[in-house]
Amino acid sequence: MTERDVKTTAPHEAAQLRVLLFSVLREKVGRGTLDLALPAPATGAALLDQLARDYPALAPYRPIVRLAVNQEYTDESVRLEAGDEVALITPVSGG
Amino acid sequence: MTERDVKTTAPHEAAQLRVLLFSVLREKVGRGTLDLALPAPATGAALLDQLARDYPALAPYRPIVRLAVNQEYTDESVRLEAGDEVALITPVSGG
Amino acid sequence: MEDIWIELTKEALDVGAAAAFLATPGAGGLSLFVGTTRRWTGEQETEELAYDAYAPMAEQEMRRLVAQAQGRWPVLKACVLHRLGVVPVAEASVVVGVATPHRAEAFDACRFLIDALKQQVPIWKREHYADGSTAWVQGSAPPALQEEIPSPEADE
Amino acid sequence: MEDIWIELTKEALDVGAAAAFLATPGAGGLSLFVGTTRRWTGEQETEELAYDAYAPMAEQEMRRLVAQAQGRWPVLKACVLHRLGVVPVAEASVVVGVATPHRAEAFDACRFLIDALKQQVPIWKREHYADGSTAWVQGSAPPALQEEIPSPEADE
Repeated sequence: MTERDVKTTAPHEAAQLRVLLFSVLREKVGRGTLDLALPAPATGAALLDQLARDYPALAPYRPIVRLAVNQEYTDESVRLEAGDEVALITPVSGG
Repeated sequence: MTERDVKTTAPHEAAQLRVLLFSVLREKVGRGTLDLALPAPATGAALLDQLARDYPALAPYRPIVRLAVNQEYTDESVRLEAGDEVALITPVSGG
Repeated sequence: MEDIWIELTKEALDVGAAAAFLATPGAGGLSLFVGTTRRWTGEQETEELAYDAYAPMAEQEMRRLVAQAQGRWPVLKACVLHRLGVVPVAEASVVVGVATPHRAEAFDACRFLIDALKQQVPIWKREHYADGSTAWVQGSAPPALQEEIPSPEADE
Repeated sequence: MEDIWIELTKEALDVGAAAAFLATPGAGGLSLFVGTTRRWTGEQETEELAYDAYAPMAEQEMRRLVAQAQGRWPVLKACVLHRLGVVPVAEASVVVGVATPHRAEAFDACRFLIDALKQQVPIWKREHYADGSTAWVQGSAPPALQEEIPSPEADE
């Protein structure tokens, strides 16, 4: 948390983010990685909204997607920083 | 059961029995097999009483011994027949 | 019958072989329990265990317990393997395993089998302590008469 | 750390190696769960499964779940092995195992780990059916936020 607090993006700067997709989402979009710039304030919810607009195939999954930021599950209210590794996690089915 | 009904010992005949001992009982008695003739009526309880008299080392275990007759656990009221394989089973500790 | 593997042996037990035996297309999960010789029990240090058995009856009881498990859960395959003679610390004395379509029933059936084995199957262990002494371990209660064991029906 | 074995691999899983890893002088019992590919789910026939993972996070979540189990039970050793890529029918996709001093806690900790893995670890399976069709399997609910998982303290 300390590190994130330090490198907070300036208010009107766009955050450059890499978003990882897996399983059904990767198949629907046809790619495993999306790079996008998110205008401030860059939150998880804003990211999901923008992805649903840019990639209509993702829209139906928005209600069941859990965000992982830097490999940790997080609430959509999370503030995203430039360089964060964001992943969209649909309900898992390992085991 | 049918077989047992057929070969019932005559009322005053002694039943010739082989008794198997394991673990602590075998150690206490110094033998794994005892052959004994039990006067009629030859029941499990009578067998345990006689063994406790003949082998004092067995007496302390009488309250916790389970009888197995022909490899099946049985109540002490069981009627024993000549040729039955009787085993004295102290509380087991496998696993 | 080829779906049940019961064995008493003086050889080391092979957990991989047990898992390979249990694998079957109908199974979604295998639950295995491996009992191993623990070095410490309170203050006492164990060097090895030695197991004695009423072998033919032990195998028969194991089969009966597997049949009971099959009456209660959809057990597709099961194994109950017990080592006899000396078992050094950290080695396996018993391997119990079941294969079922789903995992909850695999855990339940496996747990039932090892609990029932420890109560019912005529096998006894002797502790060989580090100080040179030995002691037969006695279970907490005599085995139950067959009628006393909760039947599959009574459980449903 | 040498007491925990976490692995994602495209190779066949070795249950015997898992049991050998778990064996330790402090353990009285090992509980292992092996998830295998089931041929039939209702009317549908599965030929094989294929697993996809967010690998670095999956390994991290597995470690976190083992740490949770260690907080709740006296887990001496634990392994969580998951196969990725294609897993044919009857082969193992996951092996979860724990060693504890006594058997009840081994079953409980192993059961916790496989249940939590199926809810939390970012791995997904795709069914390849005998009729040629395929389908990603979706779990019943999104993974829980870390704060939502019952903590060891809350349980005592």
